[in-house]
Amino acid sequence: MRAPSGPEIAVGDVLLSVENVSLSFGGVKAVTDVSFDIRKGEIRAIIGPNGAGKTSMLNVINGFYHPQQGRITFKGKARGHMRPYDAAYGGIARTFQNVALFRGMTALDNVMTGRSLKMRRGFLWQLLRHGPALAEEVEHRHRVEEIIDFLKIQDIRRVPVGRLPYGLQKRVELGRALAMEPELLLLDEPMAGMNIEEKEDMSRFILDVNDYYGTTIALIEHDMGVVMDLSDRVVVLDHGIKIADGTPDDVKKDQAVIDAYLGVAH
Amino acid sequence: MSAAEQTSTATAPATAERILSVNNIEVIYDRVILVLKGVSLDVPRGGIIALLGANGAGKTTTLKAISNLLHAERGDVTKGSIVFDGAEVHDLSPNELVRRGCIQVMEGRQCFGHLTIEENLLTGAFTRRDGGAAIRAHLDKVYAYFPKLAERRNSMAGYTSGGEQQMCAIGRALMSRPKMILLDEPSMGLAPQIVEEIFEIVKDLNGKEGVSFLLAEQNTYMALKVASHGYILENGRVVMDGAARALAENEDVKEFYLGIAEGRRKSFRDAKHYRRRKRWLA
Amino acid sequence: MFYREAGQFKTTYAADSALFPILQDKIGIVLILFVAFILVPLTASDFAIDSILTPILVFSLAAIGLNLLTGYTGLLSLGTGGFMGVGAYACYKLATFFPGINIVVLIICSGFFAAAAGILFGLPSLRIKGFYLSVATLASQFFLSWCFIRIPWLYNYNVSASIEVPTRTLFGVPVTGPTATPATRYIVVLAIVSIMTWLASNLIRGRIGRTWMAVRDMDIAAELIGIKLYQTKLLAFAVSSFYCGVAGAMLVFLWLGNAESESFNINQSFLILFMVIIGGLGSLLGSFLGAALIWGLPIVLRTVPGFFNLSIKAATVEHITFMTLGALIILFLIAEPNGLARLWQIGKQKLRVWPFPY
Amino acid sequence: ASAETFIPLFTYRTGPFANSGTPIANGMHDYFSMLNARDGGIGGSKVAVEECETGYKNEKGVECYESVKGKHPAIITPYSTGITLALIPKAAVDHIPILSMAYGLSASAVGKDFPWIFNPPATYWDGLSIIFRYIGGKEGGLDKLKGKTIGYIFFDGGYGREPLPLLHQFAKDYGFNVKEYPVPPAQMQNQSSIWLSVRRDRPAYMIMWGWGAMNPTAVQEAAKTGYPMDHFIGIWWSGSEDDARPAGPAGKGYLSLNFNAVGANFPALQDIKKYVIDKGNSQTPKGQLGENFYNRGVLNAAVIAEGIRNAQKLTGKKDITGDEMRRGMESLKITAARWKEIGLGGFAAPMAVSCSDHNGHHSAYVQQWDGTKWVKVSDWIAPMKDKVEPLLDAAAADYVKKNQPWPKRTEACDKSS
Amino acid sequence: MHLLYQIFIDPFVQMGTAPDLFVQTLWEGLVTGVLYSLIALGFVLIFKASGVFNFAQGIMVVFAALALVGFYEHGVPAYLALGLTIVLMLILAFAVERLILRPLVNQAEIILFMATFGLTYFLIGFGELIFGGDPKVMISGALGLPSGSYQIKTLGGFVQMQKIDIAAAIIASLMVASLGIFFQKTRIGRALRAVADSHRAALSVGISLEQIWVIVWFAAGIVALATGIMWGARSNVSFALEIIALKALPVLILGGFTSIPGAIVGGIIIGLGEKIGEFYWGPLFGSGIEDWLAYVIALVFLLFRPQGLFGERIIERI
Ligand SMILES: Nc1ncnc2c1ncn2[C@@H]1O[C@H](COP(=O)(O)OP(=O)(O)OP(=O)(O)O)[C@@H](O)[C@H]1O
Ligand SMILES: Nc1ncnc2c1ncn2[C@@H]1O[C@H](COP(=O)(O)OP(=O)(O)OP(=O)(O)O)[C@@H](O)[C@H]1O
Ligand SMILES: [Mg+2]
Ligand SMILES: [Mg+2]
Repeated sequence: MRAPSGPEIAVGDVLLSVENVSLSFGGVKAVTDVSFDIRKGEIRAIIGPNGAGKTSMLNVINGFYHPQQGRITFKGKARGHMRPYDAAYGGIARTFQNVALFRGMTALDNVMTGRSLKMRRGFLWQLLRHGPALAEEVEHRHRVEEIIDFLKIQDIRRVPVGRLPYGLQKRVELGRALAMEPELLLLDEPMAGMNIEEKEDMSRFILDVNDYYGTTIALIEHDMGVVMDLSDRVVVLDHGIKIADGTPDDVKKDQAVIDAYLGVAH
Repeated sequence: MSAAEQTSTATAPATAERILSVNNIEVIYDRVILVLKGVSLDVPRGGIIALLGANGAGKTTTLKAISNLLHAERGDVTKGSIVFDGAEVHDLSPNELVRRGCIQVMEGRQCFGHLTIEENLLTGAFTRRDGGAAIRAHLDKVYAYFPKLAERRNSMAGYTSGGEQQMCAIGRALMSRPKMILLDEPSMGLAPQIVEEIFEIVKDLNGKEGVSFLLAEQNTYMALKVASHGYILENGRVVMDGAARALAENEDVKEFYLGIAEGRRKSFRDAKHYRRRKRWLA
Repeated sequence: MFYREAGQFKTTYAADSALFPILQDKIGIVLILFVAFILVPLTASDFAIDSILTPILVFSLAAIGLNLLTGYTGLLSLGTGGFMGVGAYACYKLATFFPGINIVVLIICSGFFAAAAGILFGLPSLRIKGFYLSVATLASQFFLSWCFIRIPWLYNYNVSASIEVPTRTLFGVPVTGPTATPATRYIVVLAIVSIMTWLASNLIRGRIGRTWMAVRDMDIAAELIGIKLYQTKLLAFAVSSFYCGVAGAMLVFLWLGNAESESFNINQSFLILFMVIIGGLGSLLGSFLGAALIWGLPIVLRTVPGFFNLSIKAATVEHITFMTLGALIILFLIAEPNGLARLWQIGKQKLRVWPFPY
Repeated sequence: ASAETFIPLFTYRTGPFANSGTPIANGMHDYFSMLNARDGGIGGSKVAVEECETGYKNEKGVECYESVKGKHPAIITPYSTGITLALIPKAAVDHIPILSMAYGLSASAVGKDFPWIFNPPATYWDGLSIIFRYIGGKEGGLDKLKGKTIGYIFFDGGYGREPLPLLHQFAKDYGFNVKEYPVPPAQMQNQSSIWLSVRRDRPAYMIMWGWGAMNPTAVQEAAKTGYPMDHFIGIWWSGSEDDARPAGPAGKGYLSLNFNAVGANFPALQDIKKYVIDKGNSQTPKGQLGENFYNRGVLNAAVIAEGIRNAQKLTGKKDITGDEMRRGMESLKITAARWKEIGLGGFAAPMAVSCSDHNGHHSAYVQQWDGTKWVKVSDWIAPMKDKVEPLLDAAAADYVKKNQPWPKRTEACDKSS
Repeated sequence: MHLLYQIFIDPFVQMGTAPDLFVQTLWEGLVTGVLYSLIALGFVLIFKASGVFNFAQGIMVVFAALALVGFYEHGVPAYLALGLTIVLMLILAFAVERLILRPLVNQAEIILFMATFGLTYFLIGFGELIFGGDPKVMISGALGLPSGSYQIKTLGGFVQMQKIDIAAAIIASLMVASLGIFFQKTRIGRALRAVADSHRAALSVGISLEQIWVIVWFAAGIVALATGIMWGARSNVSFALEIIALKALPVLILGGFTSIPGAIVGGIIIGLGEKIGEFYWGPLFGSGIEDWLAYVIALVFLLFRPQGLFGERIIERI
């Protein structure tokens, strides 16, 4: 899946950099002076205890929260104040910690919404649903069906997602994000509430997305096994402050990380 | 098939006094969706029982059937019986059930977002009649178990992080002085350290206060560590049960629920591609 | 057993997303249209057409309009009556200015005025949500009602402050005004409603419908996946008001033949809202069922005592009708909170698995 | 068919206006029942009365119309201006006469344009001119109003707006200022700011076109503000006992127009009591017989009955069609003697309706609330026909012009009986 | 230019030149506002406690007032009639809980809203069936409520205050104060707020929804009775009174659906704004702008505070 716009960035170069970002809500400091970068093509994990500010960090990256301080550079361009859909158009997609699917819609429709920003036909064509509008719909439906096949959720296409078990919901959500053909995919605890088997499946999907499509991935996860196995580099946050950044092995041995997060060796 | 039968006959907790027994229940949602197809399980007084199973197996449904929260979801127990503390509970309101000492901590936290942490905890004491002082004392005890909550006692629960909300939900249940807690996925979304902590607390409560637990978990490893006995649910049926130790040793359980193959943990990188899984049933 | 999609495979995505993918449904809809367009006008009494069918169709269209906004986009509106009024008064003025233009064209055009009003009063929706948003729509309701009486230009300075419908013809047959027969007016209404329902179903099956529903289900997530909230919401307001406006114009021109500001008051708004809720939020079929129930039930209830030759006082009948209607609404909600449309679906589901219970 | 005349009554005993609708409905119903019980109907034809509840809602009214129009009604009484307006175009097509007694579309008095609509005894414009005659009498000449302010508080709808053109014309003619106080439908019981404005503007007279709950609230608020009650005059729809009573003693002095007598001391009313109420065949609660709106209902029914009799006389048939009823109404003439004959002597002014004039522009009188009941305080006052008629003609012409193609009158006229 | 003068200068000149009228307007606004608050209070109670937007509050007002007068007309002494009416409202609360709320637990807000509409229809029919549709005169005298007015001569004119209005203001303030304390400080109050937040979670911690709902509906019934008495005393008791209840909507929205002080402050802002607007600026538009002014005032406030003045912050997290 190609980048929708902007300069080409080679694998290994910095895709997104976060510089000295601080964010607080009233008295609560969610993120304090955090800097790190994400390189193109890597799987970057963000870990930390609950309330460390991981989700807030993702929210900053895709424009839902506006940091009081700091700078975000994406694809070499520093961003000003922007709305979340700007980030989406720029090529950032994400999944959510507490599944944020459109509960009243079927799995298929949910994934199709991910294509909204790629669809062009105007209102009048939509009204008629013939000719170009239908052609476009079918074309995008093809792409979506590919994703559905990829994620092995063919048999639940027509089920309203509100009725799906949690694990499948997470998968549909991933599908929706993939449908946006993002350059950077932010995953907020994609494996929470899954058993090993399902985690293995999900890991496979993540690795495949990364391998086949070259999508850069930022991943929040509490399962250390998953984090250590999948990620190339790990940032550790605690109380909104970055306490470590490095390869999984480095991080695992870091005393500050063990104290704040891992507890007894796992 | 055979594995299931073997383990279940070998280690049924028949002798211990049961605080809860669920006999062959069937649950239907919306009058048409059959979800539980005959589930039976027992919880001995003072025991910790784990309820394991994949997504959508029906763990949550089982717990809700017990605590009578199904009605609120347009679900119905159409067959079987549930006996808590010696009495059939099918016709009791959730409120009465809590009064009798059976409380559920729901999956996905479910704190009252617009109430502060402390108010959340206090609502847990709704059914108690033993006076403000006792409740306050108990509140301090809960804070002692969860110091994090004490720090954020005056924040609106809606703004606290996932872990804090989970603690708040458990703490809130404790406030009702339960004999038995139905705990639905307590570890979901929590940092490893907190997961450890929470399971420690579960063990503590069980040991010191004699609270029984029925624990629906995905984190099989942790669940089997604290539980004495486990049930594995698949597709609305109990497919296997047995002593926790025995389950943890079972090869299938090891592979599918613990991620251990050939005696060691597999790397997630090596997970095979979408293998068709073997099932006990089907 | 009879109602099965088994064996009906779709080979293209276009066919798969067709309006009625199942053969039985296709046959059903053709039958319904045949009955509605041919049989009813030939056989039904004037009373049945003019007091039951036509109003139900008119209200169905308004309900569809509101459903697009409230059921599909999740924006609660209590201003339907006002938007219907805009359509009605716009149509009246258009008919005055352009007596030569076909009245059906004018009825459709009046929808654009309602749409403009909808966009204007929908602006606050960008900031305000939920029940709070309903106040903005309420403001529009009361403000528009006030305009309908305070701007005499709107009703051509009639002393009666009401608008009357001039006689207009279509292919030489009068379709509006007192000489138009109920059956003619009914057919015109039916045609407009059928076409507009089809268009609405196109919209909601495509990109636009999906973005609406996304906004309804979780607006934050929708924005994060690249949906522009303000465009989506305003479009919903516009389309919804367009439908309501056309319904309002039809209410006056093709049904009642006369209206005053009170015809578009807050009660009208509530009435339509209840049709939508009882019928089923987010369902076009539900809009029809809801309109049929809320409009038709009282009429049925009123005629019931007559069947049994009970001579109950008119007022008592009315009181009992009110009580029964209230009780039935509650009963329906308890039986199926998601509306008649959902009840219908469950029925179909049962039919599918028949003779087994699940 | 057996001799029977079908008369549907559109009534409203429910909804926010039920208080006014109920006594009217009772009066009409009881009068017909009395005729059936006492005389076996009208001219040997039994009256079949059927109430249709409208709740004062237009849609319901139209529904009622559709449900009765197939049963050959002799005449229809919509009892709502809105419903009347909706039915006017339909009536001509279906050949069903409509009696909108002193409400509805004033212009429908013009028989050449509205052959099917009757609105005796007077239009709203007549009513307004009568009020001014009364004021003129009190002031010693209308020119005394010069430079003064007249307040007009009205139900903000077609009904309340109708008198405005004439009011403004009067203002021009007599040199006074008009202050308008519209009361929106939802504000009927919330008038305090209006009466504050009244206190500020100090009008010499307050004229009211109110209905339903608006009336008692206005009377109470007027009393509260200390407005001189004997300078506060309501139209005939603002003069029920229920309108004045809630104000208690403070409402004393409030005036209103009326065109039917109040009280039960009429032979016909006593017959109603004897043949209907005492027999338990009526819904009328104790004490309502003789109240203003009850009597209005009786008057309405009596006019219909006379119309039917007239039609029977003209055609020599017992059962009459809508067409014949129209002819009966168009040559209706009830003299004072005839009123007396039917047991209603002095109950209403003599009434005549003609082919060209469907209204007659009859007199009304002013009544005053004495704290417990209405008391007649003026003679029958005739309207200023010269001022009203040109307005009527213009309004009718305007209506016809706006509703082109409006059918030309084809119905022939009978000679006045 | 002239228009600008009329809008920006003239009204203030008027306020200055006739200060007694200005004070009177303020007083009327205050009193109306307090009465609006009373209606809104009924809504807030139920909304806060159960998340139900109770469309039937308006008809409950009528129903309570009609019952009170109805009992009295049947020869029951006034205070006994009051007692009986309160019992009636309790019965209503039980019935509503048993027949409507319990089967609909955990349904979406809009469904419950719709159910209360069904209740409205039912009560209209039922009320008219037993009490009849004709208006009744409120028995304020028999209930010992004061009548007459104080006339204070000041500011070159006079300010008139109805005694009943003063009583209304006092009663309303007392009700608001006691309910406010009840909600914030007591066990039941906390439970009420929990229920509003999530039926599901409230059930799970053993809060008895049945009990809570009976309590709030009963409280709302009493508020409705008080409202009915006060509004009834101002004009009369009839089904038209129901329309007034709509005015509670802007009040609610302005004050915030869940805030008792909000209902009071919102009511007063709306009352004052509406009366001042109508009195001073209304004539510019041909008067009668009261009909929509309240909504516009609420809307303007909302644009700055989307959750109302006192509403709970809307939690936006993902
Ligand atoms: N919208 C908000 N308003 C107020 N406080 C907020 C908001 N969002 C986050 N916070 C606070 O910021 C802190 C960080 O929250 P965040 O959700 O980023 O944690 P997290 O690292 O994702 O934790 P978890 O692993 O539990 O999901 C928390 O203390 C939280 O209460
Ligand atoms: N309210 C409902 N209506 C219809 N079906 C439901 C409802 N709730 C759950 N289900 C269905 O019942 C089945 C069992 O769900 P349940 O939530 O009990 O599973 P679970 O074992 O708890 O899974 P998870 O690990 O995802 O929490 C699922 O297939 C689900 O789709
Ligand atoms: Mg998080
Ligand atoms: Mg679960």
